[in-house]
Amino acid sequence: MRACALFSSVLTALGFAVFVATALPPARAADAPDPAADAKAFRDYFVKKFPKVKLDDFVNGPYSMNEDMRKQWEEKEQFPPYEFALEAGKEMFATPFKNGKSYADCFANGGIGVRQNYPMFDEKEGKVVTLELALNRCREANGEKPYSYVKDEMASLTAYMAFTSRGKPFDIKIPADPRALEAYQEGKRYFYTRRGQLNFSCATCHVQSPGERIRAETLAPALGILNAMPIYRSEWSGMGTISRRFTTCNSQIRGVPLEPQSDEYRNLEYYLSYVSNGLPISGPGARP
Amino acid sequence: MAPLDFSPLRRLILKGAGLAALTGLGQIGLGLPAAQAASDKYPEDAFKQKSDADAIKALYGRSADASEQIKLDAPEIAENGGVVPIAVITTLPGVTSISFLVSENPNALAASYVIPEGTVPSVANRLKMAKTSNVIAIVEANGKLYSATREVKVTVGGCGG
Amino acid sequence: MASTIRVRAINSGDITEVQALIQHPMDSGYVKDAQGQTIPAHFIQQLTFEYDGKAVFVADWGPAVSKDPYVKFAFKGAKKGDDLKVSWVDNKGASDATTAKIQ
Amino acid sequence: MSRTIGAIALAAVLLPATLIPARAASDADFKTAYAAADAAEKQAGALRNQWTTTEAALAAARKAAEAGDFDQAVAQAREADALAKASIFQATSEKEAWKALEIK
Repeated sequence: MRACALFSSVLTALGFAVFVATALPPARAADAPDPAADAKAFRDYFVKKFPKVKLDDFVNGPYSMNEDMRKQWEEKEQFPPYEFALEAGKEMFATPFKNGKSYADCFANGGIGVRQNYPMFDEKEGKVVTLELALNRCREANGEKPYSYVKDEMASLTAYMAFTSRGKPFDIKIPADPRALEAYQEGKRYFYTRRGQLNFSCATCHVQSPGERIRAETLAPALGILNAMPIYRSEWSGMGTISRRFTTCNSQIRGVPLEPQSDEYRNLEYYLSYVSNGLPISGPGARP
Repeated sequence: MAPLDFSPLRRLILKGAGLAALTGLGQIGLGLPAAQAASDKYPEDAFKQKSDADAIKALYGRSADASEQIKLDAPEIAENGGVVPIAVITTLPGVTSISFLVSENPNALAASYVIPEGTVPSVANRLKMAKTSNVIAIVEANGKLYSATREVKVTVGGCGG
Repeated sequence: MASTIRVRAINSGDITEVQALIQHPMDSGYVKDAQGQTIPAHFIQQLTFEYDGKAVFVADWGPAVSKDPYVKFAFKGAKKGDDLKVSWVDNKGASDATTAKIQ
Repeated sequence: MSRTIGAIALAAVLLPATLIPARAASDADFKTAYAAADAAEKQAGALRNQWTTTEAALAAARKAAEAGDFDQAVAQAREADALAKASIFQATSEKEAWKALEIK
C-alpha cells in the first residue's frame, strides 16, 4: 500500500517535471550575469507584489504581511525568546580563547557592526566566506574546535554579531573577479532550481507564494529573508542559523540536505544576501 | 462606570504607561481571599484534572459566570501552538486570582496567578495549545468567579519531514 | 552559571511593570524524543515575586506554559532602585532565584 | 521531446516495480535490485540532488532484507531505484529549466 502511494508520488513528481520541461520556452542565449540589474528586478518584484509593505519591513518576514501574526510577534518582542542566546553570544564573544586571542582579532572592527558585510568573497580562496564559516575558521586558527553550524553556540555568536549590526544595510560586494560572479550566478541557479520529491525550488515558496500558508507555516518573502538571521523559531523551540534554515528547507521539500557550508549553500547565501543589499540587518529574529 | 475602550488602554500598558488609569478600579472590596488563591500551596490536584470544568472546580470549588468586564486578549490563529501569547485585564474590583485554561489540552488548567492587594489585575503569558480550542480566563474577585472565553485556532504544527 | 531568570521591572509613578523570562524546558510529558521515548514532564510549578518581604505576584504553572516561560504583571507601591526578588521551583525540586533592581 | 521520451521510459521502468513478483524473491534478487538502486542514488548524489524518500526506501529495503522478507526488500529497492532515477531526471532537466523561474 505504501508502495502504491510512493509510486503515484513519483509519477506526480515526474508529471510535474515533464510539464515544466515541455512548457519551457526555447533556451535563450545565456545572457551575461548582471547582479545589479538582478537585485533591482528582485526588489521591484516584491515591492510590486506587496504594495502595502514598506521596503525595510520585508526583513520581518511573514510578520510584514499578516496583521494577526504581527501582533503575536510584537507581543513576543517585548521579551524576545532569543534573549538568552543573545546574552550567551555576547559573553562567548568577549571570552578569550585558550591562546589569549579572541573572536575580535579575526574580524574588521573587532567584529562589532560587521554582519552586514557577510558573506564576502575571498579572492585568495576564490570562494564565498560566510559569517558562520569565518567564525569557525577563527576558532580553528586559534586552536579551538569548530562549532556545529546549525544551532547552539553558532546561533548565539551570530545572534550577538547581528545585534551589533542592527539597522545597518546589507552591503554585499561582488569584486571584479570572474570567480565571484560565478559564485553569485551559481547561488542564483541554486535558488531557482527545483529539487526534492516535491519538486520545489527556494523561489517556489519564497518568491511565488510569500505570505501564503503552506501546511502550518506562513512563508517569508525571499527579499530580506537573511537579514533577520539567526532566528528563534517556535517550531524548532530554539535558535537556528542560516545553515539550519537552508538544510531544513531542503528536507521539507524531501530533498537530502547538503552539508552545512558546502559550496552550494555558501553561494546561495551570497546571492540571497546580495539581492537584499540596502535592507537593514534585523537579526536576531523571532519566527513562528 | 463608563465602558472602557480596551484597545488603546492595552496599548498604553504595553508601553509601560497609563496603568494609573486602572489602579482605582481593582482595589475596592476587602478582597475576601479564597482558600486556594491566598495560599502558597501549589494546586497540584487542579492541574491534574482533564476538563476545564473539573479544573475550575478543583481550583475554586465552584463555577464561574461570564463577565463583560474581563478582556481576554488572544490571537485568532496561533502562529505556533507552542507559543501562544495570551493576556487578560479586568476592571472587576477586588481581584484575588486570575487563571488560564485551555479546554482542549490534555489537562485544561495552564496557569493560575495569585493577585495580592496592590497588584494590578492584569497578566500576560505564553501558553501551549495542543489544537484549536477555547481559552478561558477565570477571574476571582470579591469571592466570586468570573470568566471570559475566546477560541484560538491552532493549525497543525510543523511537517515532520 | 548565569541566572535562568531575566527580569525587567520598570517603575512609572506608583506602578511598577514587571516582565520576566525564564530559561526552562517546560517539558509537558506528552512529547517524544527522536528515539520515540517520552520526555518526562519537567516544568516550573511556582514562580514568586517578592517586594519588601511580601509576595506581590505568585504564578502556579502547569506543563502547558510555553518553553522559556514569560510573564508580565504590574504592582503598586515600589520605587525606582528598590529590590524585587524573583524565585522559582520546578516539579523536580530544582530552583533558582535572583534579585532585580527596579528601574 | 527527448525529455518526454525519457519520462515514458522511466515510467516503464517504474511499472514492474510495484508488481508482486510471481515467485518469492531471494537474497540474490534483493542484492541485484539494491545494487541498481544504490548506483542510481549515488549518481543523484553526484548531481547534488538526492531525495529523502529515496533514502527512506533504501533503508526500508535493508531492514526488510535483514528480517528475511526479500519480497518486501526487493519492492523497496525498486522503489528507491525509481525515485533515484526521478531525482536524476529532475536534476538533469533543471540544468536549463531553472531559468524560467528567474525574476527578470
